[in-house]
Amino acid sequence: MDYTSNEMMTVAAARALTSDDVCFVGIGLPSAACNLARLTHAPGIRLVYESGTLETKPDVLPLSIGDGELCETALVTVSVPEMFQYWLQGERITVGFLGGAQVDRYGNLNSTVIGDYRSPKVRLPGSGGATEIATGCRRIYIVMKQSPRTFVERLSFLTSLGHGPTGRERRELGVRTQGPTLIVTDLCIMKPDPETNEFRVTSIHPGVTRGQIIEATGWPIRFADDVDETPPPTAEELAALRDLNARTAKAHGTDGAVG
Amino acid sequence: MDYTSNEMMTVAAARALTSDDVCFVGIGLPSAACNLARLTHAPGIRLVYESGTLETKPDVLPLSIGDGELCETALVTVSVPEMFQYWLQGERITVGFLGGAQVDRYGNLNSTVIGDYRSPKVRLPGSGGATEIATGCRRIYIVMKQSPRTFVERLSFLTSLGHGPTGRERRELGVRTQGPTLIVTDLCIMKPDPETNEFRVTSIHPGVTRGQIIEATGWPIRFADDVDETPPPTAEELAALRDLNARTAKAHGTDGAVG
Amino acid sequence: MSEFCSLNDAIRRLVRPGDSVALEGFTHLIPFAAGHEIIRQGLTDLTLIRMTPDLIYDQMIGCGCAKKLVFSWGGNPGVGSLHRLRDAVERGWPAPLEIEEHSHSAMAHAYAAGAAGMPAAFFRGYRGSDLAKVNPNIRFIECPFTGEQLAAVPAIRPDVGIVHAQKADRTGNVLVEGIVGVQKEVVLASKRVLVTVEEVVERFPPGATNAVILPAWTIDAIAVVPGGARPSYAHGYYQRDNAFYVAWDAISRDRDTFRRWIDEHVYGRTPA
Amino acid sequence: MSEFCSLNDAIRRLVRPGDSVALEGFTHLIPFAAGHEIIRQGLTDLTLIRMTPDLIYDQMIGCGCAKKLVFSWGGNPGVGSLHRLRDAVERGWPAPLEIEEHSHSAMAHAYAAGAAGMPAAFFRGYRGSDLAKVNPNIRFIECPFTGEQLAAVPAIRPDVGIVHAQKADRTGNVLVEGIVGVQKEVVLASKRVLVTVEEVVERFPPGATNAVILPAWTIDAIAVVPGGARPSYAHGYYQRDNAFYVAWDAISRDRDTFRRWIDEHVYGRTPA
Repeated sequence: MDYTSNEMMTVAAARALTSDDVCFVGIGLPSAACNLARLTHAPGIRLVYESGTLETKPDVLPLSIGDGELCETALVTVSVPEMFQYWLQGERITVGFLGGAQVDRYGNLNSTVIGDYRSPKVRLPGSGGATEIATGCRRIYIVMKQSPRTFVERLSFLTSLGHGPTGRERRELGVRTQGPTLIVTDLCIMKPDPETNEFRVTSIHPGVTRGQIIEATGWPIRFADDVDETPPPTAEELAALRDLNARTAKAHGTDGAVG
Repeated sequence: MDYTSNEMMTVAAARALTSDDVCFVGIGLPSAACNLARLTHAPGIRLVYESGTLETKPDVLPLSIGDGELCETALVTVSVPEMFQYWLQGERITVGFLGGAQVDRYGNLNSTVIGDYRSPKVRLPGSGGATEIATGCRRIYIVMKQSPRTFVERLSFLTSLGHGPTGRERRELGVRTQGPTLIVTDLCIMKPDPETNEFRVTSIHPGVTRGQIIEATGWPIRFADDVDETPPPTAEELAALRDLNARTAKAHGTDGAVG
Repeated sequence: MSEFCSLNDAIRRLVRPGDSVALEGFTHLIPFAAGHEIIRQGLTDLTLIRMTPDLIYDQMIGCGCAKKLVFSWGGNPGVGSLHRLRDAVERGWPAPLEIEEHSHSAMAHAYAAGAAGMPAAFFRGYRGSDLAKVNPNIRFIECPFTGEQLAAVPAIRPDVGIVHAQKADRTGNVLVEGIVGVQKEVVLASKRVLVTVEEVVERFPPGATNAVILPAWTIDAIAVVPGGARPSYAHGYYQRDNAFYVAWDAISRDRDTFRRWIDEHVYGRTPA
Repeated sequence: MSEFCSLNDAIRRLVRPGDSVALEGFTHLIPFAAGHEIIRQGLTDLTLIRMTPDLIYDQMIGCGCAKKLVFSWGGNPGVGSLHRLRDAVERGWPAPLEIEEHSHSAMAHAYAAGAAGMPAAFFRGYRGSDLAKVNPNIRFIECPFTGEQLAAVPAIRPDVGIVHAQKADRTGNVLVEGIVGVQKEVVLASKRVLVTVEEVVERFPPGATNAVILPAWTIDAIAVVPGGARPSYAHGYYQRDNAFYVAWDAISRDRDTFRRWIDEHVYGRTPA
């Protein structure tokens, strides 16, 4: 069956979620992955958006983090201070999804600037919830398209803590949560080495070569001893994802699917 | 017209309130005074109880600070943390009513213990909201029956700050609010000397002598240069107060009026 | 994830001797039935946490459940003293009772800090009060921007939090209405959570977009106990039994009268 | 005490050049009409505070209203960049823009601290982030109980807070429903407060015991501006104009296109 690398990435991210998870969902691909999981193998998953909606069940993907449908389909909607205080900082969330413009080998993320902070080459949106999502959720899953510009040797700016600049800073900084345990890209799946916390490739998507992955990574990427091949999207997964995207495109009056 | 000293005290306290006030109301006499003001000359007054009820308009006096009628007649009910954070500490309240087992000449209050804290002669209920009501409201009105055991030279324990042990400690402690500006007793009305913050008698209730007041005060009480006679309760005030107490007694199934 | 069970099972599963336990409810929704079940199960050495000990802790203290009380206002509201509390503090009966005393503002902030995963609460409080002299858990920090002294108290994180609420749905989500006190905070601050409810409903009433709702995944056990807050009240269900609060003064004043009342009304009752 | 007046009068009375101003609303209830009136009145040198600058601040910045922006996420949600914001930051057009950058958690805590009369907010945040290196308003304190490092940011206390809400009653109390964001906090944190509303009603719908209601005495001015949150949305009234958010990308990319849009849609409109 035909599918895009974007679809493979979304499906692979969705598979990492279970019905026991409480997810802090960002807009775009994480939102697609979380809702795909909810519509397929993880119907019990609870989705939380930083706008304050708890256990939301949107029929279409939201364009923004505070879309009306998130509230209308939620169990309850709390204030934004309460969301960050009681729910995120209170460590009630099992999985936080993050992306960014840059990630390094230890899962540290940049969503602030490319270049110098005071005279940036590219000014990015900034942290939003990411800085405290990175430390408040029990685990972090990172979803990003892989390229040498995004998977970098050194971040321009560390917006959100992964395992720290040398992979060992979380405990030193008093952070109790696990940090990034998974990176899903359009090429492969990476997990941290248990000793060094450096991300290594553990599964390669169908049709992708090691060479492609090496070229698409700005640091000398390592491969786990046993590297799997990612099972391709099933017909059910693809159908559910495409339905979701079609509903979304129709609802938002945009030409293409968002996320 | 006949009236009790308790009625005089309640009426005198009620008169200090205006339709512009937002009152943090305690149970007992303050509750009677605030609701009397609302039912007579200050219909616009907004009553707040620490249980979280904003702008409550009870038909009978509550037996406790969290009675159902307070919520049923309120504009809205907020959580107790929000009440203490946003409404009291946020300095939204113009007048806080306080009482206690002991008050000193600077309006400092004790509602914790008589005797030593570790082996008390009498264990009192403790602070409740009083400690931060004393510093969070713009002004404090104290209402207490006067006797040498309650108006004392030295407190057993300072639960709630008035003007401080020497009358000058509020500013030093970084407190921005005015503190106690009025004491109403069953004998008289006192206000602080503008220079020393020592409470002095400014108005004497009808039929009370200076000698009675001196005997009922544990410190050498002073009198202002111009001492007024408190106007006696009017027929309207007495009728409103007695109706309120009768409704209350009936509603609570108790023999006598509470507060 | 919340599981429906009997009150007896819930207390047996969640509460252990020596635990710190918070039974909350600000005048409204005080979980009396759960407190009585703790008495019946003979749990002791508890650290009891509650802003207003009220009659429920007066009863538990009088029955010897507590070794320590953390509180901010210890009276019978509108009536007078809590005689069993005073007997324990002043004369050590039936057991000595250690007390940690706060203000309402401090405890409300400390519950909120517990819910928010903070180690401590910071607030503009305790200024000029002697409470800071007798409670080593009241400290002060300096604001790093203004230099102002701010009070600090440790976050409250009970081993067990117990509240009463109006409604659970079949999934085990819980709705609280009316005076909500610190209900949400104690649930989110506690390691193990029991909620007793008036009833189970198919779905919550409409218009609850911003209501106080506790998701099932914040609760361990739900026990359906109609009337579980009596003699306090449940908004929309029954009123406060003010006459009993007044009557408690005479019942509790004397150790023997108290014992007889407990024998008849707590031990003599079948658990829910 | 809230007074009903026209939007034009309200902005004239409450906002002065150089003020710090927070127009809040988390995706929902963004007070666009009020922002447009600020543009029409030619107010400048404002410090604009908002978690997500969104299109409203992109427009105000592009019109030269702002000298400084305090924010935590500066994008067009689901679409891309805010081009007027980037043009101001990267090229100083139409005026240089100082930025103070935070995380969402920090700003949410800072608004709550402002509402609570605190000088600063304390939270478990900013750990390991470079944001603390570039923003001197991010500091750390030590927990006096655990020794843990905690982040501190100054409380936000705007000169003027502006929010949009669904309903006011005749007394001037305001009801907010749906995604309530930091609406209550910005109102309580601000020195002067304007609320624009969809409509005035005789009384709020029943069942609002624990709703988000702002009493009249927390508000200075209320202006009735139906549609005042478009192209964002008002829960129960109208939906978000997602197509306009997408279209804004092209409109705002070019200075002249932007100017023409503002001329037609902001200056060309009669104030409400």
